[in-house]
Amino acid sequence: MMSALYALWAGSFGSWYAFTSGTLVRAVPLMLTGLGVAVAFRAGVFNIGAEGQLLAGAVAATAVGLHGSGMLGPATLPVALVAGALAGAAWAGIAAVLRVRFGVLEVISTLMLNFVAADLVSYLVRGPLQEPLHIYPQSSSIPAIARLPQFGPATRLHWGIVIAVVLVFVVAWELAHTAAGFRVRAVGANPSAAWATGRVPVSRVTTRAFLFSGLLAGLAGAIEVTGVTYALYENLSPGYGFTAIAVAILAGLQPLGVLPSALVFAGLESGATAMQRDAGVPAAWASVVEAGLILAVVGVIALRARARSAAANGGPP
Amino acid sequence: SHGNSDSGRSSASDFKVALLTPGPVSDQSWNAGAYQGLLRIRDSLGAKISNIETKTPADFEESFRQYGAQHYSLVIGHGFEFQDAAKRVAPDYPKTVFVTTSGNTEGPNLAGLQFDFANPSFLAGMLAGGVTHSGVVGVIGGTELPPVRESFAAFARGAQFVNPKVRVLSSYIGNWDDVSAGREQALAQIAQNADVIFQNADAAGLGVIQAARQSKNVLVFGSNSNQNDVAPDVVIASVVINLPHAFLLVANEVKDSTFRGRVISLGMRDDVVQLVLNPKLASRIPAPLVTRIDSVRTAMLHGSFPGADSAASPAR
Amino acid sequence: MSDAAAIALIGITKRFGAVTALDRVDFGLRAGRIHALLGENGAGKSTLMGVLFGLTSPDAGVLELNGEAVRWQSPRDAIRAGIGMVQQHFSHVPALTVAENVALGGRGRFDVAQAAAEVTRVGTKAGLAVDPMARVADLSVEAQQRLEIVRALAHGARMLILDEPTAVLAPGEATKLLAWLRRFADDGGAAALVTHKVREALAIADDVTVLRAGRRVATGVVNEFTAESLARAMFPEERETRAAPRANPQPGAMIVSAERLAVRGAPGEPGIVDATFALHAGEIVGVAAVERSGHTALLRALAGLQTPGSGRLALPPEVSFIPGDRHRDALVLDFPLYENLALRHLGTRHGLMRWPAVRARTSRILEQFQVRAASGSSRARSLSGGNQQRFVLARELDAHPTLLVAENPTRGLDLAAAATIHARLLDAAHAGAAVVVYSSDVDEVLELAHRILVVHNGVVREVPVTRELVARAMVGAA
Amino acid sequence: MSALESVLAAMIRTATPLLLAGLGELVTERAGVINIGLEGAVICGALAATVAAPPLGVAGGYLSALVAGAAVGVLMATFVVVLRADQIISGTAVALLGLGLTGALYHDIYGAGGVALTVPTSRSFDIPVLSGVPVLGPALFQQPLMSYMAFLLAPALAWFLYRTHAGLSLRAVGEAPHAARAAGVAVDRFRVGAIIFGSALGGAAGGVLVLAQSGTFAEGMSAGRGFIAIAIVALGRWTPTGVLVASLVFGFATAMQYVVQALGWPLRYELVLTLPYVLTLVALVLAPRGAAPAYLARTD
Ligand SMILES: Nc1ncnc2c1ncn2[C@@H]1O[C@H](COP(=O)(O)OP(=O)(O)OP(=O)(O)O)[C@@H](O)[C@H]1O
Ligand SMILES: Nc1ncnc2c1ncn2[C@@H]1O[C@H](COP(=O)(O)OP(=O)(O)OP(=O)(O)O)[C@@H](O)[C@H]1O
Ligand SMILES: [Mg+2]
Ligand SMILES: [Mg+2]
Repeated sequence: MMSALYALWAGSFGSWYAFTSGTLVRAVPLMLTGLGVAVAFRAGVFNIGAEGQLLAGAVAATAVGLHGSGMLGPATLPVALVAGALAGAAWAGIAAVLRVRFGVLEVISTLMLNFVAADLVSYLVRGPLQEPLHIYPQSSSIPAIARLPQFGPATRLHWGIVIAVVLVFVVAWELAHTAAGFRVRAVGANPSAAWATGRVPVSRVTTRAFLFSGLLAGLAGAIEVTGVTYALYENLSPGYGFTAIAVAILAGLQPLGVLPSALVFAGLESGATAMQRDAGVPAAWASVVEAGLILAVVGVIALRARARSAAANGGPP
Repeated sequence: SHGNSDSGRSSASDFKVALLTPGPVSDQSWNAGAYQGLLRIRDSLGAKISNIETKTPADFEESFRQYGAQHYSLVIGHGFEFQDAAKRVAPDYPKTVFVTTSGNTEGPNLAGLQFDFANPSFLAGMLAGGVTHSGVVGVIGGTELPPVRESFAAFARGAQFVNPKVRVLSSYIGNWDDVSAGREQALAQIAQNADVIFQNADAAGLGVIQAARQSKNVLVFGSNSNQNDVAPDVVIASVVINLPHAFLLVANEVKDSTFRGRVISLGMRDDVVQLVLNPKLASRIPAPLVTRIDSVRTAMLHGSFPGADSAASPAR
Repeated sequence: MSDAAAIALIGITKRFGAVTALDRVDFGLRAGRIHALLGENGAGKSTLMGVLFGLTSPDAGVLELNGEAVRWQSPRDAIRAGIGMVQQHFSHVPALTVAENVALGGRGRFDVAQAAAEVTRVGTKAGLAVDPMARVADLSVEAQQRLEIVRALAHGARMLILDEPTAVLAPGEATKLLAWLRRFADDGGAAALVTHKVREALAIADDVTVLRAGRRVATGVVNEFTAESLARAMFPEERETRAAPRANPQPGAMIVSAERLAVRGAPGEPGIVDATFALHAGEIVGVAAVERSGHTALLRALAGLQTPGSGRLALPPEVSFIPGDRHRDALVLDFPLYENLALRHLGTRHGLMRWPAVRARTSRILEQFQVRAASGSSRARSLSGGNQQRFVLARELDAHPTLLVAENPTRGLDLAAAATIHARLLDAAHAGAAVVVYSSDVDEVLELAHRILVVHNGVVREVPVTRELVARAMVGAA
Repeated sequence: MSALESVLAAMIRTATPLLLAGLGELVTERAGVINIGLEGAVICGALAATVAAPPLGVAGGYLSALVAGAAVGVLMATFVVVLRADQIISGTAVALLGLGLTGALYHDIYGAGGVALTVPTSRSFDIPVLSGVPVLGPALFQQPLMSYMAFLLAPALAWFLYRTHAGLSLRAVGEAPHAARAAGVAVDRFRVGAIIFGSALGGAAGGVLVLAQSGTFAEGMSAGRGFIAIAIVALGRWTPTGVLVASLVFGFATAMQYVVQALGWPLRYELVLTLPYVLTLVALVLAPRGAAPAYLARTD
């Protein structure tokens, strides 16, 4: 047990290499998707489709990377990232339209769209985007010009981390200091008061927040392709879009909270791999430890919140 | 104690071998066979072993690097999907040998282990074409991967070689662990009159076998591991890869420092991939069919049978 | 009638963080008697009643039921002991029907027909009609109030706590309710009546207790008090308790004009048809209507929240609206007050929020309008009901609107606060705004308005300012 | 069997575990709790059935599946009700825990060899007369006992929700817990009960996967059914009848997917696999509106 926990630590935060190449590399998609989920939830949109939106972004970035580099040259990378972001927004847009036009709950539509996106990726890597030999279910690798640079030969960490962290700060600032951000918070907290007191276009605000969260998830997918995998694969994401929900909630839906929260989950994932590798812990037990740690963290946070509210109310709730 | 900066000593005495699988090693099929192979290396060569169940392409490269940095002697990525990562990592860790199964990439310290699924699958197809009463046989896969597709194509050709009128149904489950869905895919094929089904779906394939058990007069083929004993009443034969044998072969070379990077092709002649009949159902197979299969097998072993892998050219 | 208290609260203390809501308060109910509880906004009345009903656990003090110490783990215990409560902020399940709300908390099989019959029976007996099969979310505020009373009665409460029950009832109904309460007490029931209306307390109560800032400052039988002595007990220093006298309107410029205006009602609500009227600067126009007449649609159209279906409606650029349901439509309860202020000015504005300026403005209006709150950063949720309302008013008046539309603006306010609000509305009118006030209390409308529009069955017409004519127009008698 | 018969039969088989888990989740959500941990309950039920059925028989297997599911529910309730931890994050962790723990225990109990197909499975129970009806008979009335029970559970739950005081209280707890408390309802007790009940049914769904379908266990064999069940509750608009119809819709779409592949239509299988999800989205567009419990997933 001790050796397993040591491996967990060593494989996540215990060395510079593990921290940058294991934890931070995983933290990038978690920050972006987690940030997207946080924004959506703050606006009262229960977008649990970050996974599908991430895949949509990965597809678009791959397509641009493979087919656009001849024409775009050095602009390939930025165009691929933008295309990924827009594709994520478009995939979220399906659910947004279903919500606004037909009153379909986004909780189910986004969940269904996750499954559809995964199957579509499976199709694309055996169809239109398959490598030229048509043998393997994957795309070719995108050319070097379309790749995000890494920080050096000794690490797999790429510039996506900078994009992610900057966006976290930008969104945090937007929510706190701009009218648009305040509108999102107000609409999420009490749509009818926002409407009655401010003439706020409620459904336009929620739709925009929805699309924006898809945009961030799509960007995460694009960064994963241009920074890590360099090609489109079937199992591109280990469920970043689902973990994103936990990341956002552990962050208290605060954009800045997403930074440490994403690090925690990325560290757990990275450390769990190390547990298998270095402590001989079977994969299944590694996820047991991971789940146990999440529950411990959640339990401690809940207990402290209870203690605080009990103190404030001078009695049990 | 990890990372590139680590400069631990590696000597022949700490012979370390790692295995990366794309799914759980309890699937009684593709991944289970590889795990048996890893255990065989441990038991026969006294190796220190480690294995990881990887989830994503991003994991592949990271894990390869970590093992390289820890001076593992041999790292096996079990599946074609590992080869891109292996190709990228191998040059950085010249003292570690990287092997990917179903791969065709090579380098000084990089080898692909190719298994000849076509010939034994062709034989399985012959058997299926000979025993079907309805003239309809099925293939059911987890997802469409190159070795699976190749093996299914050979199976279909084998069936049509024996019985040109045979119809082949093909379904994919979409994953490798949904046993119930595997069973349903099989039942849907059985409803279309399929009475012999070749499955290659790891754990989900057990559902196919279960469907056969619960239907009348349906036979199935096992794959990857010898699954004849999983349901002796309906599994007529298995297309078996003897992964322990194959892994040990490579591991021995690595341990003896006789390894050369190349694509290693293993098949029936090496006793690595075989069609293993279920003796308990031998009575169901007409004697002339057995004779015919045996003669084709002999021709294959002598390299004088061209038909089986005419699908080596890319499909579609 | 026995002299023993049916239930007594002794030495109750309750703190919320730094706020001491109750400080060693005694209070008791006796069979056959109505005990009025008075106090200004935030005095601790609701908190004390919460303790009595098991909603709030006191930090110190005891409850005695017929002389024996008891403890409520939850309202369930209080209900079992025969206590019923109608809370200031209603406590029912909006998604359920009236009958289901009444039946809630029972055991065994649930028979809808039987529950509905029971509601009808109790409602009829009490003179409080509610449709048992209506979804509560679709009911007007007034009808929700009646449901709450009917429910407590249906549970066989022998001790009833009513927290400002008459604040939302039309005058006729308030009178009927109080008459009923008298009979309830005469039949051996005990009642606590929280109210701001001194005259109401004097007219109906047997005993009176006054709270100020969490302390009991006066208690005794009703004939020991006069209106003046009660007011003095409630308000520490002299404050104006009457609105400034109504000045004759200076007919100003036309601010709103409606021609053949038709507005659709919210789902399940009537709208208005073919309304033609004008509003001018400097006047207060009262709106009188019984529930479900269409006045809600009229007010929302004037507030600019609902686009007319047909006809013409010209509105000024700066409109303030004080909605009837402050929790739903006016406040984000989990936001601090300064963010609730900024909400008012949000609209489709772009650019940055100037938070320091917003905070400063918040502090200023809290002071100016005497809103009791720890600071501008307090969550709206932490304010007492009356102070929430004062804040909403402060926010809307501070925007200096050309048109001010108010729906039950003094609901839940104490006498002094209500008077202040009235004065402010008059000030706004003096300053040149057109003011539209709807109140379910017709007397309030009569007291304030220069002109009165009565809405009945979707028809809007002007009626002379006399109680007789307005009352008749409200029910459709010409 | 005709093609139609086989589609209908596959629809019922596919719908059964989803219906069980969905009805369980319906009760949980009506109490205001969204149980993402349901997936963990399903897989734990499956393993428990696998372990218990060989010595105890099919009935013993189902009982163990229920108990295992309930145990997962106890864990979920501890976090959500007792500690008042966030529902979604606790549920995510509980699901992960269930998936991991079953994989690990399976490995530890049976070794790498696994159990293959050694678990006894329930025989189908033909309802006299009805099972003889053409087309519908074989599909609907030749099912394992558990399927009938699942389908009868829907009206039973409808009766409970709308015709008993406990059901009324449960609905109130999910809509307005503070009001329910003021009306004397023991809110937390209902929440705990609803979570445990829902998880137990999730466990039963796992039992069906093993005992009525696969006759074996495999890591991850729940394959997302716990999550689909949550979607089915929403598709079914939070009513028992709705959940029944929704699981049939999803079951039908899935059955079509099997048939379309087996018929050899010239479609890429990956696209065919999307059929259940796309059809569910279409059903959502066409379905009547209805609202989620107002307090769903809230913690305060
Ligand atoms: N849950 C709470 N948290 C913090 N403070 C509270 C809470 N409930 C009440 N208070 C504070 O306790 C004091 C008494 O509030 P209470 O609601 O009892 O007043 P009240 O006499 O009913 O006033 P009103 O006439 O405005 O309804 C107020 O200062 C209020 O802000
Ligand atoms: N971008 C903004 N969004 C929201 N509120 C703002 C913004 N800028 C300023 N405020 C605050 O909102 C209030 C109204 O600002 P403004 O300068 O428009 O005054 P005003 O003309 O009295 O209000 P309004 O015309 O919006 O009713 C001020 O207290 C100000 O601090
Ligand atoms: Mg009060
Ligand atoms: Mg202005």
